Amino acid sequence: MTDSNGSDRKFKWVGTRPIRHDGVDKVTGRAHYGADFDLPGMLHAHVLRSPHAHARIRRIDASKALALEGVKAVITSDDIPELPLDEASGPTNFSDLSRNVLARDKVLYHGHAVAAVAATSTRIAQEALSLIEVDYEPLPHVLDIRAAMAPGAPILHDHMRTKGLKEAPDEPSNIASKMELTRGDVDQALAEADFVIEREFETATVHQGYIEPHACVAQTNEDGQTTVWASSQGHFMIRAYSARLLRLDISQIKVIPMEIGGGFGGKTTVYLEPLAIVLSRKTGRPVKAVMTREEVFRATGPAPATLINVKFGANRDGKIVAAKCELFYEAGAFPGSPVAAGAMCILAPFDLDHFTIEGYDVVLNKPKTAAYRAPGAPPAAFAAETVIDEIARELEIDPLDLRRNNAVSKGSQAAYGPKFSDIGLIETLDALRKHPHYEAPLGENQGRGCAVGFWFNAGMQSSAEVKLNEDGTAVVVEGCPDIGGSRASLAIMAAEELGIDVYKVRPVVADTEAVGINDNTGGSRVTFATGMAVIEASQDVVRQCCERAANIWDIDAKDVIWQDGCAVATGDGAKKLDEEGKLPSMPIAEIAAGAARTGGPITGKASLNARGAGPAFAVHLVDVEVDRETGKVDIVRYTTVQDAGRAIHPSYVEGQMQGGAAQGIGWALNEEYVYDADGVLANPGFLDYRMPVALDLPMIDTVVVEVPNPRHPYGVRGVGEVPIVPPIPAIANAIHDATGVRMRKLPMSPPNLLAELTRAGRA
Amino acid sequence: MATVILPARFSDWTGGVEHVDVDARDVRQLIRALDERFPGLGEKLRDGVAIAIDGEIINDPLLEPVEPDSEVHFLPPISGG
Amino acid sequence: MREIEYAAPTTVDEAVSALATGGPCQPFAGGTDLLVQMRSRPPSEQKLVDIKRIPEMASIALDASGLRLGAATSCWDVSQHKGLRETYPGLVEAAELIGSIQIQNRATVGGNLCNASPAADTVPALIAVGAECVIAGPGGRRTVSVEDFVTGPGTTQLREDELLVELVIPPIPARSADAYLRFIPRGEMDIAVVGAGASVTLAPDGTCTAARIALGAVGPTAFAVPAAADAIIGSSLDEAALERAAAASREAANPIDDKRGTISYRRTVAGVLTRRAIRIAATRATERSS
Amino acid sequence: MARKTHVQATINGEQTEFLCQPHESLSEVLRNELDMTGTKEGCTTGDCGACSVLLDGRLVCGCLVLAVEADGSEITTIEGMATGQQLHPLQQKFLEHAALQCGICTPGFLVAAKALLEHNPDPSEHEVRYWLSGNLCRCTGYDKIIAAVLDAAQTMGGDAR
Repeated sequence: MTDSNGSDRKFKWVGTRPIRHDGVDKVTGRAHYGADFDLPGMLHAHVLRSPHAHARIRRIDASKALALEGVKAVITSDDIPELPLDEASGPTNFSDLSRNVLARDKVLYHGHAVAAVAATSTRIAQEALSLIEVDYEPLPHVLDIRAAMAPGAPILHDHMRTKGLKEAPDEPSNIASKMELTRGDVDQALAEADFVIEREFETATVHQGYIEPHACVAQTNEDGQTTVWASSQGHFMIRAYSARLLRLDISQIKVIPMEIGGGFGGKTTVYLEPLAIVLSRKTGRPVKAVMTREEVFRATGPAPATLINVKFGANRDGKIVAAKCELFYEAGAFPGSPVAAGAMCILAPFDLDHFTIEGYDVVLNKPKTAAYRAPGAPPAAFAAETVIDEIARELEIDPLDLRRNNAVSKGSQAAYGPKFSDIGLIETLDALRKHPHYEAPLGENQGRGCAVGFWFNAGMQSSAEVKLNEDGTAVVVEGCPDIGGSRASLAIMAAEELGIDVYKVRPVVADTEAVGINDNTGGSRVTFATGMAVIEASQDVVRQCCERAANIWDIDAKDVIWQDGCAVATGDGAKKLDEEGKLPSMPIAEIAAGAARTGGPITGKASLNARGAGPAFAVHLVDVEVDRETGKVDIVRYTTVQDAGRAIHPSYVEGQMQGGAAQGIGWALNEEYVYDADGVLANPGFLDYRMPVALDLPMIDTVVVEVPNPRHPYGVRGVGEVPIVPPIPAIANAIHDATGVRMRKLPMSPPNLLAELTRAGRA
Repeated sequence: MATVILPARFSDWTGGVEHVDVDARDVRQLIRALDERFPGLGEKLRDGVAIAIDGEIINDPLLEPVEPDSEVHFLPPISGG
Repeated sequence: MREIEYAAPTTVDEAVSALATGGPCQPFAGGTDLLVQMRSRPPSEQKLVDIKRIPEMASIALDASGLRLGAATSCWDVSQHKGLRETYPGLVEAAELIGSIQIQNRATVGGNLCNASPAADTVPALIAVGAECVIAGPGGRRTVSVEDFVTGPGTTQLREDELLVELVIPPIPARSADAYLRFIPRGEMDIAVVGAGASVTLAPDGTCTAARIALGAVGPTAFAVPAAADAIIGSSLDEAALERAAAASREAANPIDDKRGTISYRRTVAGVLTRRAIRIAATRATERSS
Repeated sequence: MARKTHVQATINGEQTEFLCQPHESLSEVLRNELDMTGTKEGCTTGDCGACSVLLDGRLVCGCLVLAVEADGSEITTIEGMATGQQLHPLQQKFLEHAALQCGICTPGFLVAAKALLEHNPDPSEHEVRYWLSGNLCRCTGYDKIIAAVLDAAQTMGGDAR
């Protein structure tokens, strides 16, 4: 693979907007999602969930349930292997995952899975749940992050000791780990700064809110071979996790990816699949498990509530000189909040010589958090970008100028360590400055705010095959579920390399046995990493085509190049063909048609661990209108500017920018988990977990900046994560502009904003 | 020799040393060399860390090449959404 | 296995006798509340008496004598009825604030009333226009005011063998109009955090001669606020009078803290919506008199 | 085994018969009995609109209609939107505008938008946003969906007026 990112290259398909190849299936209702699949003789599974936020399980008696006609099996944690507490690989602890899938000894949150039933109908399975008798010993619970860290707090895990402390503690704690990033001498730099601003921020637990509930079907044959049909962000992950949890060989499980109805990070782990597999093994029948919406809210990974303290020091000349940050993130019932990512992101946009960042991962009696779009970054940006806005006001500097003065660029050392290569922060700031929105007049009770967001983006493993058909059309086989148009982007890259029409390429998301390992669709990696694999596999096909042509022409392969889907003879080869009166060009269709007689099928393969993911920056601008009597905020205008490196399919890049902004707007204004005193989620549905509806949003303007990523053949950066990072601070800054009130607690809902307005005498 | 920047969280092993020059052709050799110099550190660096080599973040690397002039950082692993 | 029974009578008498057969039994109209509630509990035996096929209960009769609104009339039909929108705009506003288009096509005014949610949108609007409920039972029919019909959160005057048949609303006097406002955090799809219905009658000189104010979601049931009405009767609806009415509503509000709002927030907004609803109703009344 | 009720309905123009239990919703029966899984289920409480269908011309949530109620009714689902090989203009515009990402909400939006344009052939952006507020999309921020519906209204305008 070359380092040239094609900035000099003329593209035929890259940057065009073909209709996605899976589009017709999805507008006609033909596409099959997780719950759209049945098998003959299939049983239906439902999960019994804890009515307590924290309790010891004394006894489970399923005899009455098993006696109900139509009930075929009931399983508890006794039916799955108990894993050693320290069984982990990378950030995933499989003992915790096993105990999350089915509670063992203790339930750690309201909704924690306790048992599962397989029956001949969903109604019978649901009735059976009400017949399972569980003897609980309720324990004191803790729902607040401060309380969870306080001495004497109810301890969730007796074996847990805080990691990352200077000397290892011997007392159990709910603080799972502490991490730290430092540079320079922050205390001295703060002491020398012209002024210092210190603030505390709080954000609420929120959910990814994908519209498709988790769903799967599992079937196990008499020989122990299991097939799982599931919608997820990674069927290889489903396979690996299920095998690990159930102590099965990976070769015993095949996972067939269904279309996925949204994930945003929430479908990067397993909940139902291991249960369906065990039930299918127990009953010898196919088992389907589909969550209700209520279960999705109560028991799947939300994004953490957080508590963040930041202290910024700045000089009158507009230079930010030092920052001190403390981040406390709720992990939920098991360790593993995205606090490390939050800590690494919080100062990433700033060129800073002196800082300390501390991150704490805290467990409490809420569901185990899962990844949510740029995991950990939005709360961190809320804190940093709101204080930056305060500094700009204090200094009476334009907020974009202040950010530009302190912005990282190529060669800057990122707060999280390494030096940046080519990045587009300054370019995005300048693009927004030029946008008409930036100078547009504001109406009464309106205000304007902006904020910057950062995300690393990811590489990881991808595999792809490009198969040349007999007529010169092609099939792209890869293994990343298409969550937002990636089939189209990957087909575009294959078409670009092969030099054929994009509609002559069929992209296929293959099952775990039909293509090499692909890591999850997540981390904004598919177009980057899997795209890289598709490009390499296509180049492999091109190389083979050139060889075939050389053999047919009986000339030296080095004299054959690839142009617009044709092998073209050059140099001596071209001379020879000219003497023989032959055309020096051979189209791919001709090479494909003759393949059988020139060496057999032509298939290109690539499996790689993609390096060189390009960090993404975005800057958002929002106008709000505030009803000072009710505290209601309306979003009246929204503009997003983002460095995409290279937009392969601009429509879907814009779509990611708009969708991320909309999720950020919901997070900022109304979304929150509301718990009652018993630790029961009070709003486990779309009626009271208030995600934005069409009427809540304006059109969302997008400006795609392209600073090519030098480590991708086309210059691609990930685009999916970063758009959710700036909205919260941008809106908080706009509310301040409109009302003079600083919101430092989420959500900025009407009651919370009206309370602040009243306190400030501005209602 | 490659320059390794060691984060503060490893100071129990490094005694606060932040920059080390290491002669290594890949990550495995680099971690071995660090473990010889700071006994016990190797184990901490082997599992569940990400490494940035010249600004490129790689999760859980082993044989990733390290250039003589490379700058190497150890980071917490990052999961994407 | 616990099963559901379904019956779809075509006359009120059939429906009433179906209800009288005993056992757990529920009139079933739009189902937008009932089906959701049933699914939130473990399966149970239940008889559903679908009343949407009873012509008398799904009809709108509007004339000089006022409005007779079938209890099973969908909110959508209410919102699309031209005469209704001209005559009782506040009632129509309440009906078309309920849920989405999908919900409005199923949800009924009678169902909204019988579900007896403290936050039901149509109830304050119905109280504001002085609506009465016609109830059919084995012993014949009786009439109660909407205000008295709802007795608490989820409870009404209806006995197990009774059925709400229709709502009777008196004609709107000259130079009178109504309005309904609710507050929700989103633009659509939420349950009222506060609801306020108002109807006013103006003298030719613009003086307010009669008024009814009703609040929702700030007490166990929706209720009228006579003090708020008294505060504007006799006034020219000047700011001072409106503020007195708002204060009366804040005073009368008796809300709870829950996932949808706090006590103090609901009190404040009850005042805000009272003022705004009166203004809208007054503007409409003026337009009518001109 | 539970008793089943016999129901006759016209679904996408075809006389259809099915057996169902009284507790089953219309969307359950469409999906499980009739294999018409284009009607999606995101919440079964009427809040997401993914199961939107037309019942006797009215836009409803299939999850809040009992299948037994459908006896004698006319039902239109996403499967009935295209005619033969010809996509409905709304479907075509959704593709051209990239108005879907994951696509799970798309059938519901299309059915709801069809009902809108039959009720109001020339809606304003606000009217489209109001009408479609019963359909949740978490991927797109609605922008491209609204644009697609407005564009479809334009192209259909000829026939509509």
